[in-house]
Amino acid sequence: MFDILQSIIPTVLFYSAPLILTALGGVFSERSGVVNIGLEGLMVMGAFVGIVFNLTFADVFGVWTPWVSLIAATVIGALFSLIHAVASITFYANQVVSGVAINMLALGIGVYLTKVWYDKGQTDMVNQPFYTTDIPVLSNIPLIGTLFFEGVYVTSYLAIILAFVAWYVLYQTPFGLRLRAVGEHPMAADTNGIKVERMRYIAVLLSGALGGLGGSVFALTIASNFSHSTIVGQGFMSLAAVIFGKWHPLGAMGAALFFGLAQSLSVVSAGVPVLENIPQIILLIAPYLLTILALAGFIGRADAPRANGVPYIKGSR
Amino acid sequence: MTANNRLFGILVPVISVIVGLLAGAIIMLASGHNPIEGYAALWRGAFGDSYTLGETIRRTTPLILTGLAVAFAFKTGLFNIGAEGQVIVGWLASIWVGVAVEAPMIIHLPLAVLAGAVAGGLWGFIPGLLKAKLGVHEVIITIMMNYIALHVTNEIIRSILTDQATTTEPIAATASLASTWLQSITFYSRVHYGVLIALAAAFVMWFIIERTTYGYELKAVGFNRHASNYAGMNVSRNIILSMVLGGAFAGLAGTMEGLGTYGTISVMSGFTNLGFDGIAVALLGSNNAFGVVLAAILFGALKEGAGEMPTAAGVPTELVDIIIALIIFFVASSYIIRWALLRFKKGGNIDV
Amino acid sequence: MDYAIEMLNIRKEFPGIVANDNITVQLQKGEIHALLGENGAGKSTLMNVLFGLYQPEKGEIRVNGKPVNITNPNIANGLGIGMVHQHFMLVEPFTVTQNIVLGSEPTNKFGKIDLAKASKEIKELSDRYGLQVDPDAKISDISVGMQQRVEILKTLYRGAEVLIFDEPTAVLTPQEINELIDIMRSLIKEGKSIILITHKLKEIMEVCDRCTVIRKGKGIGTVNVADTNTTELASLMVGREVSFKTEKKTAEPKDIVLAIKDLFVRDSRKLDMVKGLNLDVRAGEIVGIAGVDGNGQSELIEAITGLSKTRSGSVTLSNKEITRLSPRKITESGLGHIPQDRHKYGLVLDYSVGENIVLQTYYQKPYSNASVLKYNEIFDKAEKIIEEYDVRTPSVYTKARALSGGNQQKAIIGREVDRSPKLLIAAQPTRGLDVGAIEFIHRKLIEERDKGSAILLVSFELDEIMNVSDRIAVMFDGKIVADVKPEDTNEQELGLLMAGSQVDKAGVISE
Amino acid sequence: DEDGAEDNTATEGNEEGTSGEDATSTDYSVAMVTDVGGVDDKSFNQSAWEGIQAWGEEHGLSQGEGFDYAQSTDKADYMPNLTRFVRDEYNLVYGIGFELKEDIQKAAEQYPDTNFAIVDDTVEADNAVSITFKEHQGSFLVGVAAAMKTTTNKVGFVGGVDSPLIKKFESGFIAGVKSVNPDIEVDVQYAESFADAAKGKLIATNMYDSGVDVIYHASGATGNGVFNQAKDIKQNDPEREIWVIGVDRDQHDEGTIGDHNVTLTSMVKRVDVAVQDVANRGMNGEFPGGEKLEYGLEQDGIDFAKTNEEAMTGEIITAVDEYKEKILSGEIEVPSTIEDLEAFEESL
Ligand SMILES: Nc1ncnc2c1ncn2[C@@H]1O[C@H](COP(=O)(O)OP(=O)(O)OP(=O)(O)O)[C@@H](O)[C@H]1O
Ligand SMILES: Nc1ncnc2c1ncn2[C@@H]1O[C@H](COP(=O)(O)OP(=O)(O)OP(=O)(O)O)[C@@H](O)[C@H]1O
Ligand SMILES: [Mg+2]
Ligand SMILES: [Mg+2]
Repeated sequence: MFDILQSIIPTVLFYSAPLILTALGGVFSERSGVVNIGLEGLMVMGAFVGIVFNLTFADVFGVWTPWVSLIAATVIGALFSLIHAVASITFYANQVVSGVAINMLALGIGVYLTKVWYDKGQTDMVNQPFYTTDIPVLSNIPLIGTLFFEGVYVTSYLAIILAFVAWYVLYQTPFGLRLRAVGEHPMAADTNGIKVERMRYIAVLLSGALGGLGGSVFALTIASNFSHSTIVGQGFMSLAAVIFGKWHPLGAMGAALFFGLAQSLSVVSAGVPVLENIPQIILLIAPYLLTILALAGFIGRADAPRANGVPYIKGSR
Repeated sequence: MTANNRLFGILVPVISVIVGLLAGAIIMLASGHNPIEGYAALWRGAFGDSYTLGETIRRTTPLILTGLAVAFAFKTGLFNIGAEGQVIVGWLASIWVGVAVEAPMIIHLPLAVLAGAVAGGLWGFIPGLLKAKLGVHEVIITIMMNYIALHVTNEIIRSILTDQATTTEPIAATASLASTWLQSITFYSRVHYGVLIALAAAFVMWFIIERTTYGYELKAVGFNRHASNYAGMNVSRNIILSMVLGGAFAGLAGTMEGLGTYGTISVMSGFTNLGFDGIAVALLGSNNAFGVVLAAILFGALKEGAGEMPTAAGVPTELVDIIIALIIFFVASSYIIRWALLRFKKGGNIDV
Repeated sequence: MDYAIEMLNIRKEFPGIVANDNITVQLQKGEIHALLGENGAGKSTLMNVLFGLYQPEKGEIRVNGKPVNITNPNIANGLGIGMVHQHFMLVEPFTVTQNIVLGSEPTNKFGKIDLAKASKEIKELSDRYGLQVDPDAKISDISVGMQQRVEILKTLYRGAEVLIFDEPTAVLTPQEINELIDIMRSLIKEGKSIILITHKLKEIMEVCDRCTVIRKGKGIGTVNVADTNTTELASLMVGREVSFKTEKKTAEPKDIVLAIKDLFVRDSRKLDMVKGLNLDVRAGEIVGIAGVDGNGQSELIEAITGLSKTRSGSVTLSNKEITRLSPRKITESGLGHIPQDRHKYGLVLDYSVGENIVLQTYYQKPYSNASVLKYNEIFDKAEKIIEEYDVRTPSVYTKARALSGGNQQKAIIGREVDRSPKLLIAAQPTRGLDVGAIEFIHRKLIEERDKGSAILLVSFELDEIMNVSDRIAVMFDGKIVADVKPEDTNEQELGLLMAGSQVDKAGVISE
Repeated sequence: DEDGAEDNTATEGNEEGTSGEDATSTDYSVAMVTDVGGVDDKSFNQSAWEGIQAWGEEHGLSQGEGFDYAQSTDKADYMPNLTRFVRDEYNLVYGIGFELKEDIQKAAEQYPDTNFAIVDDTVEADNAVSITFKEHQGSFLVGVAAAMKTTTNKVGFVGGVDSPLIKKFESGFIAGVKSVNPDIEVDVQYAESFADAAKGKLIATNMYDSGVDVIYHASGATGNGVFNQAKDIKQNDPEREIWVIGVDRDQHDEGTIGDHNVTLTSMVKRVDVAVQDVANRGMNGEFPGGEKLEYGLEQDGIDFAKTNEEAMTGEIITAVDEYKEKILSGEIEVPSTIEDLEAFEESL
């Protein structure tokens, strides 16, 4: 049992980290009332920037390259999400549609520029990706240390810590209260003197930053290069995590970890007696099936922020 | 007000397309390509001769259907992001019937087409049911259903339709939509009779939505669930119906690929993207049947023409994806276009 | 004269409409000043201008004599102006405290909201004005009256000196209205000034010092309430004579149309809200259900109309059991229903007026044939109804959303009455409407009665109940606790009955 | 009209191409259509294009005049791309990858005057040649290398999508491993995708954790995850002996990690060799229409990489070469399906 856990937990952690980060972005955006189906595109942008930056500046930044790449991807991700913000907040665009366009645009730009810059459809592998490490001090704790803090990516814990930070910001600070108010009843927020549009811009930019971060973490811990097939569905899984987690940062984190667990089980199953005889196809679709069952059965109706997806037009009712 | 709205309804997409193409030209310039060459290649690739024209029609055909699939659900206030999965199962089912059944064409072909529609409908039924009965968010369920469709279809191709092969046998000629006549007049393009099915489907959608009591109910439920219930409509049934019919349209799109274009189905390592493109088509077409047809033609032509761009002008095909995305942004942000138009004709009083 | 607020020659335009045309309102310190006008006259718009939600095209605003430029609600708050909106501005999943501090939250040194501190302050404030608000309750769990008091607290918390109330009583029960009036008086005592928008002339006479009348966007003038009466106010507002007492012949009740026996109904929280209710309504009579909101009226209506399931008991319509039928079957059995919430239930706002007219009948002949809609028939019908019921709309093709509240209501009534239902349920049919519209609707209900319909009127307005009903059933705690004739009772007695007091055979009320 | 004119010339051109016995080297033109991997996939598309470029340069041609390629971004692009070359009067058109099988088949039937070739699958037409490779042979050889290298007696195989083609790799690999030492365990897992690096990494993590020290991947971009994991382990513990075996071409570059390289060797498929060979035969009027050419060790169509000199010790290379001789001499018949593999294992 311990062995199984020991092989599952690190994989869950690295698999889930990009999903957690991106889902947190989704939580911010949707809590403020802006539907963000463009998480996939934000991840694509993040992966693209993370890889290109890493390839270009590896000589300059040395071992710090992956970290600097993450920052670059975070910033560019935020800037890129500005398009979604302008369309859906200032121009009252249908937010779902704008999100779909974000997805197409990110992939288009990423691959287009890859071809223009590198003259081929995919980049080389980076020389400065993230590597796993043992977390100092914590990895010395008996049992738990071995299970959770040995041979893990720091970025996984960055994701988990950010989930708690996001929870604190959303549920304990004035900023969070205002952000949620804007997503529930923008007009009420407005009459209380809160700048609805500004809050929403900030939230969408945060989702861009976190989506970019998630995409670059994926690229620099898992994929190692960028091509049209680097990000294929992780953004949608993150969106699922947002909803599955009931628009709550810790819920979203839990959902993302759950997806990681389901994926990991489908691989590890070969060595686990109970799982061994289950047909491969069942294990393959398990993450998706379980999500559906969970939504239909255990957690039932998830209440979205009430003003989610509704542009706020001053003076209309 | 109505006249003004109608004018906007036409102007907004047209302006969006123009601005999108302009943006594409700027991108080409910025990345060191000649936009005139690029667009000339695009045009040739889409409408250059009878062959490309045939291929453009072929490519447009499933886009019409996935566009309808998304638009139909939109009308009932539902977002069918699952057209992708419905396409896949529709494709699979039509091929299955095409391969496994032996019958004269008059039975076989309709049966195979129907199988595709039914499979897609079934794939829409599940999220519809969950939405109607348990209030589960259809977006997330349809996303999950897409993946399930992909994996299950691959498994069926490998283990049931073939003996661990990656592609099925071609369907019997009696189930094929291919047309030697259409091919012969288009220099062997793959245009097939499916385009007639797609156009008929557009007409059916228009008729259901605009002219029948079913459409009246579907739209009412989309606009206001409570009032529909108050008025005695069965809200659950309408939600399910909408997803099922939307799914059936998407299933037909898969059928077009199966019975029309390829005649087989292969193990897929990723999505067809027909379903996702359908979202764009539905939007540009303002969710109405006629608009969807026009939008599908535009996107079909852009995507078909893109193939000519790398060889003829050195422009990566992804430029077209960027252009399409930008067009969608502009349409979605039509407020800015309306605002600009109103500014433009300022002075004239604005009647609301 | 010392004015707290002066709004001078205000003009506010919306595309195609001048909502406020050169209106002047001057609020004296320490007064309650009424704003009176028909639906759509421009009252809310004017107040939204004062509160900084809209910018006026012309005119000047002075606070304590100083000209100011109020470009957003923050500035209004800073100037000591608070507004209690017609549609509450509360975030439902939040607590009372969270709603009140929203936008001006006290924090501790970690940037965390200091809810404990805020909660204490709010409690104190609430006690001082006798508002009785629980700071830790969730908005979604408290009554409408309580929500309104939260709105008041919100303004007080921000140090408002001038409070604007936009139709505060439209959503309140008689008891709550009395409480609100007390609250307003205590606010005045504390030195605040109040602008009150209301359609209820009686309230103006009761609490207001002066009244400014607006008609079709134009200021008609300001009168001292002491020097006027309701009739004069009404004619100032509408521009013609209005009668308050609805003329009607005595009822001639015939067969029983609606019979309810031992009805039990649960609400969404699975609590019994209707508890063994019995009621008969006969053809040709109007039975008014009086009661404080939350005593099971909504559940009763939902059960009769089939919108929610009954737990036990039976409902028959013209001797036909309809207890477990679908809403459609019940409608087909001869029920008409003017719903309480016209936006949620009564209309599909994005459908045209014409399409809304056939909301329950679209599938029947002549509006459709073999499932194919016949739009000519539909719009012909709609033309007739908007004509007959005086629905003011540019055309039958206009979206219902674009109509004012009163006209939306008239369209619904036209639709329901036109089907000549055996039973017509009218729930709060005049809520939020001006006197002209109310008069019209009452006349229509009586006309229907005279044609032989059974009418069940549910209203929180005792005036309306007293005026229109032939028989009054008082509902308390899920049961009918009294059945009286309007001429045998008075508002005071009804009020007590509604509060749960018993009436013995001799008509003496005991606690 | 214009279309008609173009059609006519196209037909004429083709007639010239096929019937022209006096065709000089400059007359003959060759083009290829990639699968969705693209021309720079660092795999068979790239290799094929390199072959065509080499062939073109050899005969004094330049891209666009004598040889060219067309990129496919979508399955739906194959047919238009093929047709474009037919109408541009190319004499020989390659379809690269088994995904183009149906389209090449159809094109060959529709345009009998053009020659076609499919790489990695077979078609049935007199004007089309099928080019396949004996990947099982190469897989066998890298299996030998893996068996020689493993110290834990556990090796792994990561497949992309479960299909007969990838089964060929698997069978050959296992046969090679077992030939050296039947006691070595082979852990086999399929990612069900050629593009899921995360899945590849999950599988690799799991395998390396369970004691596997050499993984052979035949899984396209999914393999990125395998390399990624191996390099991560190496980074943390440079002493640990952990290896990946690449596929299709020499994946040495993917294995670089600091001063180390985790790529033991690669199973190299010389698509370039095959493509040049067929082009030359076509140019000389000896187009092997209708034939099914299978390139193996005999034709230099299959090879293994020796780039990692440190890891591929002389001992290993000698052993691999010995087995190569045995295969060439027919002494060993490498199994290409799971059934054959079972028989093979029994005979050991
Ligand atoms: N946001 C808006 N956009 C356009 N027109 C508006 C808007 N708000 C109000 N109007 C117009 O201004 C006029 C005045 O509306 P307002 O809401 O101020 O009326 P009111 O006096 O408050 O009515 P009621 O008594 O029904 O509340 C209306 O006739 C309406 O047509
Ligand atoms: N965004 C808008 N555009 C145009 N007209 C508007 C808008 N918002 C409100 N209105 C108009 O404002 C007017 C005021 O409506 P009114 O105040 O009568 O409704 P109401 O009585 O407040 O509604 P309720 O029944 O909720 O009390 C209506 O004519 C409505 O059409
Ligand atoms: Mg108002
Ligand atoms: Mg009103």
